[in-house]
This record gives sequence, structure tokens and C-alpha cells, in this order.
Amino acid sequence: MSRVLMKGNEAMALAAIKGGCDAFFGYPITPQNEIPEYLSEHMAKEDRVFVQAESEVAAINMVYGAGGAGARVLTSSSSPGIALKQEGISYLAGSEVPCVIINVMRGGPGLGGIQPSQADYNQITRGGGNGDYHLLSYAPENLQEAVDLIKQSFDKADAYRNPVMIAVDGLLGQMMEPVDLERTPDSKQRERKEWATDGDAGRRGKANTIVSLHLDPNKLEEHNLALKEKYDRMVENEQRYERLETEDAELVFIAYGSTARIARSAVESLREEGYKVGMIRPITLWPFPENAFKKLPDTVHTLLTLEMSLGQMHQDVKIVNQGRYHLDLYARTGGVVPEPEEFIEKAKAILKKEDAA
Amino acid sequence: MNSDTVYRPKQGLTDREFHYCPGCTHGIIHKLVGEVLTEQGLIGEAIGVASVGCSVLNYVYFDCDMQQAAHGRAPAVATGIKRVRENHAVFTYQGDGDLASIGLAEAVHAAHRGENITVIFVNNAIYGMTGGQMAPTTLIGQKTTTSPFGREKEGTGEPLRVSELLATVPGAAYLERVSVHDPKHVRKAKKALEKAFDTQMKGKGFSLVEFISTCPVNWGIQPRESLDWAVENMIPYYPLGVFKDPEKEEEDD
Amino acid sequence: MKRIVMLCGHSGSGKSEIAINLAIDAGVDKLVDLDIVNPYFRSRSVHALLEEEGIALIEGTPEQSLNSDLPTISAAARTPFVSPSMRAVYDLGGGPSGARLMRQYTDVIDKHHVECLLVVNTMRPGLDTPEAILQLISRLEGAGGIKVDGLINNTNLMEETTEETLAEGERILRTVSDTLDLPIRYTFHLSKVPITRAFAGEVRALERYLAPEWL
Amino acid sequence: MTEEKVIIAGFGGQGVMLMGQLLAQAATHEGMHTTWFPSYGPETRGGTANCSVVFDNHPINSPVVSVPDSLLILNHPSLAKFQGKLKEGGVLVVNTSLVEEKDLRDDVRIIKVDANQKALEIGNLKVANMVMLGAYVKASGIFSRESLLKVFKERFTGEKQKLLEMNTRAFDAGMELAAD
Repeated sequence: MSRVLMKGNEAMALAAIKGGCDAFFGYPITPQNEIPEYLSEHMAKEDRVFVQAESEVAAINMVYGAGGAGARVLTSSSSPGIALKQEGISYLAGSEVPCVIINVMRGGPGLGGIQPSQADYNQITRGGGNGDYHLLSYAPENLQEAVDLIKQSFDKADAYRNPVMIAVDGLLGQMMEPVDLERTPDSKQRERKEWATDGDAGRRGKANTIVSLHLDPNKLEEHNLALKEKYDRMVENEQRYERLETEDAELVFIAYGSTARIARSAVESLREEGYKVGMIRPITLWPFPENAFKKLPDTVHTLLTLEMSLGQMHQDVKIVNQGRYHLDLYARTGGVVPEPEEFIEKAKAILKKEDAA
Repeated sequence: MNSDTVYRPKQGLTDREFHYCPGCTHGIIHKLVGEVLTEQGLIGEAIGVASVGCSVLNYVYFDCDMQQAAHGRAPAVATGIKRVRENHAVFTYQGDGDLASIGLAEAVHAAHRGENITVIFVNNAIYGMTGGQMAPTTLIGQKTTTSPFGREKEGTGEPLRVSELLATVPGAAYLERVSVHDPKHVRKAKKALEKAFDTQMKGKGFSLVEFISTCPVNWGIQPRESLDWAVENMIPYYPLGVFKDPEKEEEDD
Repeated sequence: MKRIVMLCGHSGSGKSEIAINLAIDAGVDKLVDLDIVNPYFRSRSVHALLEEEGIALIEGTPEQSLNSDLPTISAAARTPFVSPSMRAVYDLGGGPSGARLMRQYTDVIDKHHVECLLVVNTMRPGLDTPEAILQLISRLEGAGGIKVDGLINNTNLMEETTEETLAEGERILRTVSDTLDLPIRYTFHLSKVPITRAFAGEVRALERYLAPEWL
Repeated sequence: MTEEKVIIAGFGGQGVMLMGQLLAQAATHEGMHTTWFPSYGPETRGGTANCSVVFDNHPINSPVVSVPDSLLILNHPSLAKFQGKLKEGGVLVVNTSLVEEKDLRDDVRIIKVDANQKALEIGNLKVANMVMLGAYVKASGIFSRESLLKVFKERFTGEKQKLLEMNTRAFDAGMELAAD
């Protein structure tokens, strides 16, 4: 198979199968329904597990069970559903059970709307459940990248024994684009997970337990510090980003996911008109790609965060910036997808002000 | 069982000493589960799911792989496990706060899907762990820390009968309510557990054994009295017996 | 002091500190921690110290569930009641829910060898009148199936305690004492608070074992 | 080629989404980059529906089309909603069966297609969308007829295979209408 035209949600579902996903547990919510719909058919054809749970809460706890039993597991949902899943996500992280979670974001808070949004940034990067934990989270910009990242995410989840979240918005989930499913290698069958509660205690002569309960605060702190050491390794090794036209840029956009696609258009138009504009595109939301902000050229004077949420990522830009550059934010929210013209206008206003100064 | 046998060392359980209060029946029920899993040759490959409640730590007692679930979610966790480990005996061990209240949806839907798991449901008509609050199973007139004047039907409803409720769910294959207040009933309870795991291993669907249990501490009575209290007050409202039997269903068909 | 002393009271009355003080001073065999209500500041956290003093601690919750809110009690908690030569101090949880589990032992409590003392700090909200304390006693007795045999004045405002604080507490407790004909068995004061006048019962300086310095 | 941005709009049930998907699929066969993005509101049959399709020889950034190069309008409410967005000199393919001609802009290239009438002549009102599609393919000159027929063959398989012939006829009829 070379390039095929697929809808985002279907492409992500198929990528999960190719990533070696053994089981899917989910609950319907717009705009990600094509994922369970696609998998209900194709997981069965592959003789793998598909269960439509009675709620998001049940679904994530099924993920916890199947992941604990050593399987590669996927669930998907959208913002309010992800909020419901936070209980289980905290348990997964706390007891170090790997899984992959696809979040096709929509507007909030509450029931919000069903149009594309990035307002889950905090929910994704700050945890959303209780306790000190992090999810490795990828924010692809197009369907090819989504497919590549999802395939790899099962390996990453297993390697770190940690949940991995794929964060896209409704736009990427709903749009169609050609993808090459063979571009990245399919995941190979894995070895048995030594820690899993897979019911082989009799053969091993030693039972495994999977718990997140540690009643002695000193033991719990020790556990948390061990987790932190793991998260530190992720910060060290897993930061991913793209730098576009930053070599001589005066103004640098910071944008991810769909917003980055739109920002890319704006960069191209602005460059054609002679404006020195570039972009940093985080591919991992957590760990936030601090490295992308190192060694920026001296020409840079302003970083402009563009996001479909009211400055949630901008907080991370502020932390990374440490007072070096002027900062600005252009945000749309509630399901409104910005148009390149809006970014262009904002960029011109900033550059004009700089010239005047 | 040989009639000369008066005590048998525990099987299917670790050497850890139970933390349960005197008069509480968790210990007996643990022992029965361990015995049945051992006698049926399942313990080495069994996977248990611990829930939240007084038995939250049972993962240190059962001598098999154990996963600890969030409050009420044990049937969902067990679903996940069973779907990827089809040939293993998978069981949950839940109290009435866990199963009949916060986790009712998970329990009903696991039964509803005909999930091929076994649920050990321990009903003592009160929240033990958090200090004796009213449970959905608390009897009318029963005083708890959140029904200080005795539970009234008005506003809190009447006690929920889980076995009877699940008997209306088509996917539930085997349901029985038992008690462990005397040796005769303990033997009967063991038979129920045997049948429940048998139902699972034959792939017939969801099985649940409901145990009438005690809580002397939170009922505020002596351990010995608590067994009598259960017999006199709980069993009349929660009658013992089989509510669903796959063999009967087959005969009826 | 009788062979067995049970300390009951309202939450935050200082039962556990006094239990440890009494147990160490009297050199009893066992300190039984039956506080299943409050998972903080329980006598079980001074396990090591008690061991040095030769006092065995009987606690409900096994080591693996330390700091859990499991309301479990150990079967060994019954032993002192039925062992004629064993001396013990029982530390009950606060309020009626703490007293409730004494129902467990109504069949083995022998009033000749057991006394139940109520620890009171009248500076705690809602306990600043004799009526309030009388009501508390009635509720504790109802819940636990026990009878209060005496009072302990532990009135204090922590660091701000003065001798007058203690005297104020005694005034209130005397009314309770007169109404129910209960003796005030002890008065506890912080060693920092010098005592210049007479107080009811045995007057003892309280060593604080449980509360950290910064509290 | 340079980027071609298209909006296709009509009411739900007219096959608007399918038209976009067929074009995107044909573009994939021709080695182009393409995106298809639906408006996925609560619209169902009877409501308004639209999708955006973009074709380019370079990777496409925004799948959201604010100023289309071409506009395919299948009913009158869609004309009111989208006509103003069409770029000056762009292509406007209108279903004159359901659109009042007096409201049409005069600064764009208009392809009038009596699609419903033509579909009825062919034998089924449902293929009106294929008539529109044929007209657009002819007018834009971006795709070969063969690419579209290949896509038809991929789409109309199994039970739907019997629809292949009628859809092809409708498509060809549309191409013919645009050639006039």
C-alpha cells in the first residue's frame, strides 16, 4: 500500500492496529466516533479485542485491566470524555501501566461544543487526575505525522511503562488527507512483560500485583521519586519539535497541531512579502520542547504564541522564555478555527510596532 | 469433605495475616475463594481484582496475580483483563459500598455484556472502611453515621437487592446469595463459589456470589452477636438462594 | 490507677498524649490504640519509644496499612481484659464513633479492674459549658455501652495556656463532677506552665510525644 | 499547478460530502497533495452541509478554506452563504434546478448546470451530484476523466456496483454540460 486517502480518525485507528494494539475500549463522543467505529470492524477482522464500554470511566478502567494483564491497549475520546477518564489515567500512571490514549479535542469547558479546540492543553500537560504524574504527549500537525507517532507511541508506552496521549483536535480527526501507512515500520510482536498480572503466577512461582496504593508516606514518596526519575528521562530524551525559518527570524510563532498548519500558511505568505517570520512547532506537548528555544538567532525579538485556547500553552512559553524576548499571544477558542489572515495581520502589527520603536 | 476434618490450613492464600476485625467474615470468604481456586486447579493462573473498602488490601492475601482497582471499577478492570486473557479465571472481590453504590454501573454492565468473570460480592449493609456510613444495602431502621435516626425509606430508598436486580439482566449466568454464619452455610457457600468459577471456566458468562456478612465494629455489637444479627435481620430481607442458574436455563430452553 | 484505664473524650481532647504519659508513668504492659477514627497523631506513631519503655503497643491496623483509613481492630485488643495480671491503657478514638467499638468488649469488661476516664479540654469549641460536657458523656456512654468513672482536666490553649486557663476548665468540670458524682482524677498541664495553686486530682506535667515542634 | 481550494455546499442528502471525497481521492491518484474537511455540525439529512477540499502539488497547510477558488453550489441557501467568499474570477458551478439565477455574482466564471433535471432524465434524482461533479471536473481542468472513473470503480463495489453505470453516465453528462 502506498498513499491512501483517509479520514483522520480512521487513519489514527488503523495506525494503532499497525502499532500492535491488542485491545480497544472506548465510549462514543463527537468528534472522535470514527475511531471506535473503524476499530469495531477492523479489530474483529484482526481477531483482536474491541469493547464499547458503558462509560468513559469504565473504558479507561478496562484499559487499566487489559494493560495490566500485559496487552497493548488503546482508548480514544474527546475533551469532556478525557476529563471523565482522569481517574483511570491517574491509576495507570501511578501503577505504571502502559497504554495509548487518543484525545480528539473539542471546545469547553463543560459540555462545550463539538468544534476543534486545543483547550485541553492543561488537562494533557498538567495531569488532570490526582498526584504527581505526567503523560508523554504528542501533538501531530497532519495525518501522516499522526500515523507515524501513533505507531511509535505503543513502543514508547511500553518502554517507559507510562500512558502516552495523542492530542489532536477535531479538525485533524475529521479531515481527510493522503497518508502512507508503510512509511514507518509496523510494531513487532513483543516479549512477555515480566511485571504484568497476566495470570502466569503458577508458572513463574511468584505472583505479580499492580497497585497504586502505598500507605506509608515514605514509601509513596520513594515511588513518586522513582516516577520523577522516569519523567526526567523523558524530558531529556523525548522532546520533539520542528523549527521553521527561524534562522533570520525577527518574529517567531509558537504553534502546534492544526494551529501550526494554519501558522505555516501565514509564515509562507509573510515570507513572500519579505517579513522575517519563523515558527517553533512543539510536537511533544509534554515534555514541552524547551530545547527548541535554545540558540535562537540574535535577530529574534518577539515570540508570538498561537493557540486554540486562551493562553494555556503560552504559560509554558513564558516559563521557557525566562524574560529573554517580548511575548505575545493570539488565541481563538470555543471551537473557532483561526484563518491564516488573522495570524498575518497580528504578525504585521507586531513587526510594525517594532520598526516604529 | 471428610467428616473428621475440623480445620484445614489455608490454600490459595499467602502467609500474610489478615487485618480484619474479629467477627468480620472477610477472612472466611477469602479462605473459601482460595480453597475453591486451588481445588479447581485455577489458582496458578487466576487473576484477581481488589476493590476499595475494608478488603482493599486483599491483593496481599490471594496467592495469584492481583490488580488493584479504583472504587467501584473492579468489573471494568476485570473486563479488560479477561478480554486479553480469556483462558484465565478472573475474579473481583467487592464490598457493598463498592459494588452496590459507586460501582453499580460497572457491575450491571459487566453482567449485561455477559462478561465471563466471577464477582465475589460481600454485603454487610454498611460502609465499613470509611467508618460506618449508610450503604445502599443498609436496612430500614438501621442506624449508621449518616443515618443517625435509622434509615428511612423516605429520601434514602429501600435497601438495594443486588442479586435480584442482576437476575433481571440477561447476561448474568449464575447468581447466588449465601451466608457464612455457621458451618453448614459455609459449606453451602463454598459450593456456590465452585459453581460460579465452574460457570466462568465453561464460558457461560457472568457469575456472582453474594455473601451476607457482618461488621461488629460499625454495627456496634459483639462479634458473636453480629452473626446472629445478620441471620435475624439481613437474611429475611436478603433471602439466601440461587437467583440464576445456567443449568436451569438450559433445561427451560 | 486501676489495672486497666480507658481514655475516652471528644476529638482533639488530648487523649492520645495523655494515654502515652499515663502508660509510661505507670509502666503498664500494653498501650492499646483503638483510635480508628482519626488517621493522624495516633499513639502508634511512637511505637519505638514505647518499646524502649517496655510497653507493647497493640494497634488495630497492620503495618502494611499504616496511615490508611481502614477501621480495623486487632483481636489482641481483647487480651488485657481477659488476662488478670496485665496492666493496660486504652486510647479510644474521639467522640461517640470512637467509643462505639467498646461494644465489642461489653462481655469482658470487669468494672472492678477497669476504669474509664473522660479527657476534657474546655477550650475546644462547643465544650465550654457543663451542659455540653454532660451531653457528651451521655452520648459516649450510649454509643460505647460503657460508663465514665472519672474526669481528666486537660484544658489548654497550647502555647497560650496559662494557669488561669486550667482553673477555668476546672470550674466547668467541677459542676460536671458534682452533677454526676464523678471525681476529677487528674489535671494535666504543660511543663512550660508553672503551677502555683492547688488543682483537683493528681497534678501532672504533660510530656508531648506526638505533636511535632512546629505545630 | 498552484493551490486549488474548493467549497462544495448543498443540503444534507444531496451527496455533498461524497463529491468532496471523490475529488480528494482522484487527486491522490494523480499524485497531488490534498485535504478534505467536512463541516461536521449536527446537520443531517435536510439541513445544510458543506465540505472544503484543497489540492496542491506542495504540502497543504490549512485544510480550512476561507476564500475558495471554486465553489460548487447545489441549493439556494448555500449560494447565499458562500457566494460572497468566492475569489474574484473564480469558478462558480451552480445547480440551476434549485438556485435562482438572478442572485448570481457577475465577477466570476459561472457554470450553470440544470443538475436535477439532468439526473431525472438519466433515471434517478440522486445522481444530480455527479452531474455537478462532472461539470466542475471539466471546468477546472485539474483532473482527468480517467482518475474519476478509477475512483468510481473503487467506491462502487459489492452491492453498490450496480450504481456504477448510472453515476458514470451522470458524470459524463455533467462534463458535457460544462463544455457547452
